[in-house]
Amino acid sequence: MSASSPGRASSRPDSGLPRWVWLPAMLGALLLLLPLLAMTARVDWASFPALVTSDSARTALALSLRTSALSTLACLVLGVPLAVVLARGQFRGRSLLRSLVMVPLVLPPVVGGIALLAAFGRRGLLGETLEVAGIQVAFTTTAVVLAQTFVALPFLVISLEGALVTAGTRYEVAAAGLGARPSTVLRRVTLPLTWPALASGTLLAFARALGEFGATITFAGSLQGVTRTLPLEIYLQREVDPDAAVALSLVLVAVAIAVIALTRRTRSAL
Amino acid sequence: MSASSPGRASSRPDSGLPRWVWLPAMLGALLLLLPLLAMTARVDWASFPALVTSDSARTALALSLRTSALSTLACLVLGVPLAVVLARGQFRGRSLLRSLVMVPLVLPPVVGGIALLAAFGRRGLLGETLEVAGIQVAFTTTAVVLAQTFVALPFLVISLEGALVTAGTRYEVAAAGLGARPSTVLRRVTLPLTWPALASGTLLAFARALGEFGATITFAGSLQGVTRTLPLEIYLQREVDPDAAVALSLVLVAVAIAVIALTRRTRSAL
Amino acid sequence: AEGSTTLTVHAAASLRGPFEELVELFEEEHPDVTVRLNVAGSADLVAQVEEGAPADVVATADTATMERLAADGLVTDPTPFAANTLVIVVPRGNPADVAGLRDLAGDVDLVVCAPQVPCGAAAARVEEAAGVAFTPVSEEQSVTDVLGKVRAGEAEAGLVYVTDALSAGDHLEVIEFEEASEAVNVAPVAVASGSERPALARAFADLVTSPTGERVLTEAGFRRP
Amino acid sequence: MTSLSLSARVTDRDVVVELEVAAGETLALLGPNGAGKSTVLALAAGLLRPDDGTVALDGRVLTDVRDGRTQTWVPAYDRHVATLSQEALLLPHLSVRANVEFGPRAQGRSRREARAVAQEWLDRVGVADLAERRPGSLSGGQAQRVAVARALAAEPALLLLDEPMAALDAAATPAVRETLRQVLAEVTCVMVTHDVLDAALLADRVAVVEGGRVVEQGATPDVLARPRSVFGARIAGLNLLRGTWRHDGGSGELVATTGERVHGQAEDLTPGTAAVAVFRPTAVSVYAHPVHGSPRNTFEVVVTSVEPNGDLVRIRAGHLAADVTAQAAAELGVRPGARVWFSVKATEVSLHAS
Amino acid sequence: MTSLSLSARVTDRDVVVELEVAAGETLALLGPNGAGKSTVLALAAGLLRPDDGTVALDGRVLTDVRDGRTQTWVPAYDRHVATLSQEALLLPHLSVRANVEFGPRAQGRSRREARAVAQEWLDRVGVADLAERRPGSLSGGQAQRVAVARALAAEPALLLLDEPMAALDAAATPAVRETLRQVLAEVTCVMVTHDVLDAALLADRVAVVEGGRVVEQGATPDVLARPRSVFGARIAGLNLLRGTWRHDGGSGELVATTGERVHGQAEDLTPGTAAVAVFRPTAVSVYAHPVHGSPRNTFEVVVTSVEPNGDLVRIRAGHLAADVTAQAAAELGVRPGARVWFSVKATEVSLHAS
Ligand SMILES: Nc1ncnc2c1ncn2[C@@H]1O[C@H](COP(=O)(O)OP(=O)(O)OP(=O)(O)O)[C@@H](O)[C@H]1O
Ligand SMILES: Nc1ncnc2c1ncn2[C@@H]1O[C@H](COP(=O)(O)OP(=O)(O)OP(=O)(O)O)[C@@H](O)[C@H]1O
Ligand code: MOO
Ligand SMILES: [Mg+2]
Ligand SMILES: [Mg+2]
Repeated sequence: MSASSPGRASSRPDSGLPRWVWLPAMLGALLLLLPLLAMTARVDWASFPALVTSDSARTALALSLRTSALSTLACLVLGVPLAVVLARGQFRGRSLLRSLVMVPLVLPPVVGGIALLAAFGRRGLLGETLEVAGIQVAFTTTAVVLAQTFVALPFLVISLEGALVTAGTRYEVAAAGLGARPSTVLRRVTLPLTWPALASGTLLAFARALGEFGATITFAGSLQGVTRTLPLEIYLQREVDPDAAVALSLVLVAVAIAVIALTRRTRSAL
Repeated sequence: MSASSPGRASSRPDSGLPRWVWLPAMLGALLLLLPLLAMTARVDWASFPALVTSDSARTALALSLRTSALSTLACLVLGVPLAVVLARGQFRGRSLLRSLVMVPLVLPPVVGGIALLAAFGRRGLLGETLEVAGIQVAFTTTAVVLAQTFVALPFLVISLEGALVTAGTRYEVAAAGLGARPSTVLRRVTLPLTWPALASGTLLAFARALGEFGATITFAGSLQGVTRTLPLEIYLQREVDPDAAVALSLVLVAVAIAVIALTRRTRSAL
Repeated sequence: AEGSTTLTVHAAASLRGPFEELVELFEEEHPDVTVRLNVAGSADLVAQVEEGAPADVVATADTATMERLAADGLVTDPTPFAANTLVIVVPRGNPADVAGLRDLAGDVDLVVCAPQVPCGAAAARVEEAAGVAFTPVSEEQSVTDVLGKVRAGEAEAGLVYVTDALSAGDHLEVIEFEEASEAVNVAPVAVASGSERPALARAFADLVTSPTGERVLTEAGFRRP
Repeated sequence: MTSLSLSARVTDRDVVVELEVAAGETLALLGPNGAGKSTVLALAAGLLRPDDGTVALDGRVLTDVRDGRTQTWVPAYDRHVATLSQEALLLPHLSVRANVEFGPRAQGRSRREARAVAQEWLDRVGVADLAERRPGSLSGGQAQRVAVARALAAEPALLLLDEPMAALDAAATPAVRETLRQVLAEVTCVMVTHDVLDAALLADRVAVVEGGRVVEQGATPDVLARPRSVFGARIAGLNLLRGTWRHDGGSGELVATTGERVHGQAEDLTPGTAAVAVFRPTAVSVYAHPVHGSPRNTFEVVVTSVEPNGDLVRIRAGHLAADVTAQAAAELGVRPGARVWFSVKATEVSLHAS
Repeated sequence: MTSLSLSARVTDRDVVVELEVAAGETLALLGPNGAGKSTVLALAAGLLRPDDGTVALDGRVLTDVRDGRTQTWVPAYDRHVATLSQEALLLPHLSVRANVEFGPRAQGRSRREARAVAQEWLDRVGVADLAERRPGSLSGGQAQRVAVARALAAEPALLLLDEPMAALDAAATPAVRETLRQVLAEVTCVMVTHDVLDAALLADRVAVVEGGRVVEQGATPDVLARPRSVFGARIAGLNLLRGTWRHDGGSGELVATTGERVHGQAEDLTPGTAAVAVFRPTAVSVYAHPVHGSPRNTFEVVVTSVEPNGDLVRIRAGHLAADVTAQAAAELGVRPGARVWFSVKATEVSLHAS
């Protein structure tokens, strides 16, 4: 650890890159960037400010930010323990659980919405129980948060769990040998050591929640101010005013880039 | 490395888990699993075989598997170099590029589709160039592969790049000191060392391609046998036969789980 | 202003424009009422109401979808209030020189809705009435997707509702055709059975079917049912 | 009064060991590379599950595996066993001081107490000036010294040392060794070392491990002076004399229980206390007649045996041994029963309390 | 014929060094923990960019930074510089054999050739029986030996060794040291070591680094015999005698250029070749009269100086030195000009080719 890593970024030891990798790498980057660029080129900049500050757009953005913040919090509260248990716990069925937990990551979000309805809808598995308890989930802001948490949680779990496995248990074992109880180890060793992954996982989860569309429209509906988040607003605007849709998409891209850049900043600060 | 890691899984050194983490962890797992379970419970098992073996379903599944395989290949060819360049290259704007490359990950897929249209559509940025070259992208299976590659590529890049950064350059530098040229280092050191992440990144990309819906429908359209993949078929079925939609969703979930389980197997084999 | 009573109205996505206007009018008439408008594809709407979404008024884009709700007893008295017909849309400049329905059967990149969704069902009826056979390059999920492809110039022609064509403004050229009358889609409105404010819900439904409603809808391109 | 008792088999490393360490005792493990020394430490620390065997510390069973089935397994965090290996493993996100404070803090001591304990150890190990640095900016040897301070500040019930001094500079080694010596007097410890001097100075008992088996063990003087194992013989064969430290006038001397008076390089010894003198047989000169010169220590002895030892000849005289070249042995004409004088310079003799 | 020339400043580590190593020469870096030894190696290997300075190997500029601006920077892979550090860094996915074959293979040699070279080094380092194992299943010392074999099999233009023998067991050290010695005769090498004996046996020249500065450097015998730096004095002060190896009859001897005849522990030396004898001043006994006994080496000398050295007294006689206790010095009454006999046992003298 210590003496082998030179202090300054400019002097990061490296073994060089083969020249040829640049070609496919730049092709790959182009494939990802060109569409964003082309979309930007399409924006009618004259009407842009008006489009993105319309009442419905502002309401949608505010709702999106609020719900994304809440679901990110939920992801942290549930996801950190889940990642820790998956990476460190020793129990039967751990690798099955690990696979299952990743499913929402690869599920088309609309299918996720169907599944959420099946679980939490009025006619769903827990529907009656919830109804008796006087809790209505579907088609409320709660449903938006639930849908976002459902799709975003695996992002946090996969980031953190991967980092936990890679980091290994050497430092934790050393701390345990010094008499640290498991909670102390978690708080003072595990989480600080995986802080970069935790930060980037959290912000990926936030960004994913911000962009969530399919599960939300299926499970939460599209009520202005209640469940109509920015991606839903974009989808609806597409019908009447595609220019507005593009403009709003750009706002979403900007927020996403800001969030990811922030992640990188945080990660490299450590 | 050597003496510190005991050989058998059962003897993995560990520092123990605090008891309380199990509660939120299980809540998190429940949140992710309950919807899948509830959806399964809704399936009408009597008609299930008929539903999932209908002509349109079989065609859609075949198309999905074929296109996902192709786009996974594209992800490998473009994504491995891109991840290597992002993790090891030293150039101005690297961290900006890294942020931009992650954008499709958090973009609502429909917006991704809009962006793809702006770039590769007939009237898009490259449209005329492609048309002159006699390449027709729109409404072809190529468009499906392009859309899937666009959304899946960041999954591979993020997995591999993270592992490359975590793995560090110590072994590569050691190899370079032994006289290995950069290509040799990449082939004989870098990729073998990050093999688990490469495998899981590849299979995540495959799964993401398999589940892709929004960008495909926006960019590639929906024609049976040509562009209507399984997720599109599911969405369409929902209009007329929600039961069929649920049944098909379950097929998709099953394939996703199989793929992820395979990932885990491969990863732990190393 | 946030009223003390909330009314939830579900409307098909294609009805969003006029319904937003109607909601405003309704709230002016009933200052203590706030109307929440839920807009989604008709199939989504039906699924949501079936799943217990709070609902007072439901308006779908075609009768078939509304019938699914009526059959389950979730709505009462669906009343038709507007009709929508298909038109041909082509990108600006009409690159394939489409003049009428017959041209769509030729070597034209045509997109239509899939037969499973209302506008696709209508397209199929037109096809039959005109005795032509379309060879679409894509059967889209919704009108929006058809419009998107044509607007982007990706497709050379599409079949959409006249109302959608109007809202797309001058990004498209619209071509009307005779056989459209063979496939009129009628949009019904109904009060939800589960409504806790049936009178108020009725009042909203009445506004939709009233002359005021008709004026607003006509401005958006709808016709009388 | 056994503190650590360990008996285990690890099939795939071909290790089968049985060891006991009394409370407060220090056991040194010697042996060639790959002998199984680190494996023994891993077994005690709870980092490795044997295929068969038990580990008990202060009467508490920590590991109990019978025929592959685990009966008892106390996780590492609950063993109160601190390991100090060749890797320093300092927590990279904490300062040097916070690293040393970690143990006391984790064990519930107050911030103030922890700080005091940490400061004491930082001073004793000679890294107090690095206290505010991050581990990432330390040199290899600096990091290792901090790791020593951190392990000792945690006051473990059992301390495991895996070549703790390999990374220390030659000038620092004596100081750190002396620090360890003071500490090890109180704590139960198993120490892997490649330096026979460390074993001689720090350990009460020595076990020689070869090919996964304990081939020899016993009190340090016995094993080092008369190794019976191949490896032991190659590296050890030290002269050790136990006795009492006396200080009359100038420089003090050890009066051995066997009668010899030994001068040497003494650490802070208190007159009247028990002490041990250590010197290598190769440092012993042999004379046929008494001589007077700089060597402080001359012992008149009767040769008990003359045997080859590598390419040298080992001359034994009771509990003392001298290694000389074959040529010298021939010239001197030593044979069992001969009266000779063993002479060793005070500079070649290490003295320490026992 | 300079091979490596290095001159660099690293501000945040407070290191300012200037070093030259001739082709084929071995330079040993000695110094306390944190002195900057590893930093020098990192600068040469291209793992650290100085704030100012140049590194050139065989006339080729590898690093050139002026006032923080990089003029030339040859990446590590293009330097032909192999580093062997305390961490073995064996490629975990390759077998031991494939690890050793890696260098030759990467340099384009055929599979057959690579295998032969690897086998040779595996044998020489004594790990041939581990050839098919994975690095993860090696002990610390086994891994380090394989790393030695791997580095040497790659035949680098410059070899950097950072305490390569710290993890080796005491019995294996002489063999590995001897292997290194043979190899280092041909290759340009900078070696960090904490063991002054390694420096004496392996290095042509020694540089003492303290506080980020080279405080002393020169030919090994000069620096080790008469260290002028504080650190050098604490660890060195060896007696070194250069001469020619003769072998007449029994056991051979070194005939020093200064006239002495020295017997000692000889490695395979060829009669007639140049050799060096090394022994510590503490091993030298001083007599006022000639004596006869086991010590093979007795030199009649005239005392040139008597000076305190720690708590000992160093008696110098020309190029030889003896450390004795103050008491012994007093009893002998040595003072400059006195005629005395220095005596040192052959078992205390290391002999090696030079
Ligand atoms: N993780 C492992 N898996 C399998 N075998 C191992 C592992 N680690 C070590 N071994 C083997 O077990 C035996 C004992 O190794 P151990 O690490 O205990 O040796 P050691 O005595 O500590 O050696 P050293 O002095 O080189 O550190 C050796 O043969 C070694 O190759
Ligand atoms: N990565 C780093 N960043 C900043 N300072 C460092 C770094 N590594 C070492 N240092 C500091 O630079 C100085 C020289 O360290 P270096 O590692 O060169 O010492 P060394 O002579 O190799 O010591 P040792 O014998 O302990 O290995 C020390 O003061 C050390 O604390
Ligand atoms: O939005 Mo609709 O109900 O598919 O035309
Ligand atoms: Mg070991
Ligand atoms: Mg160092």
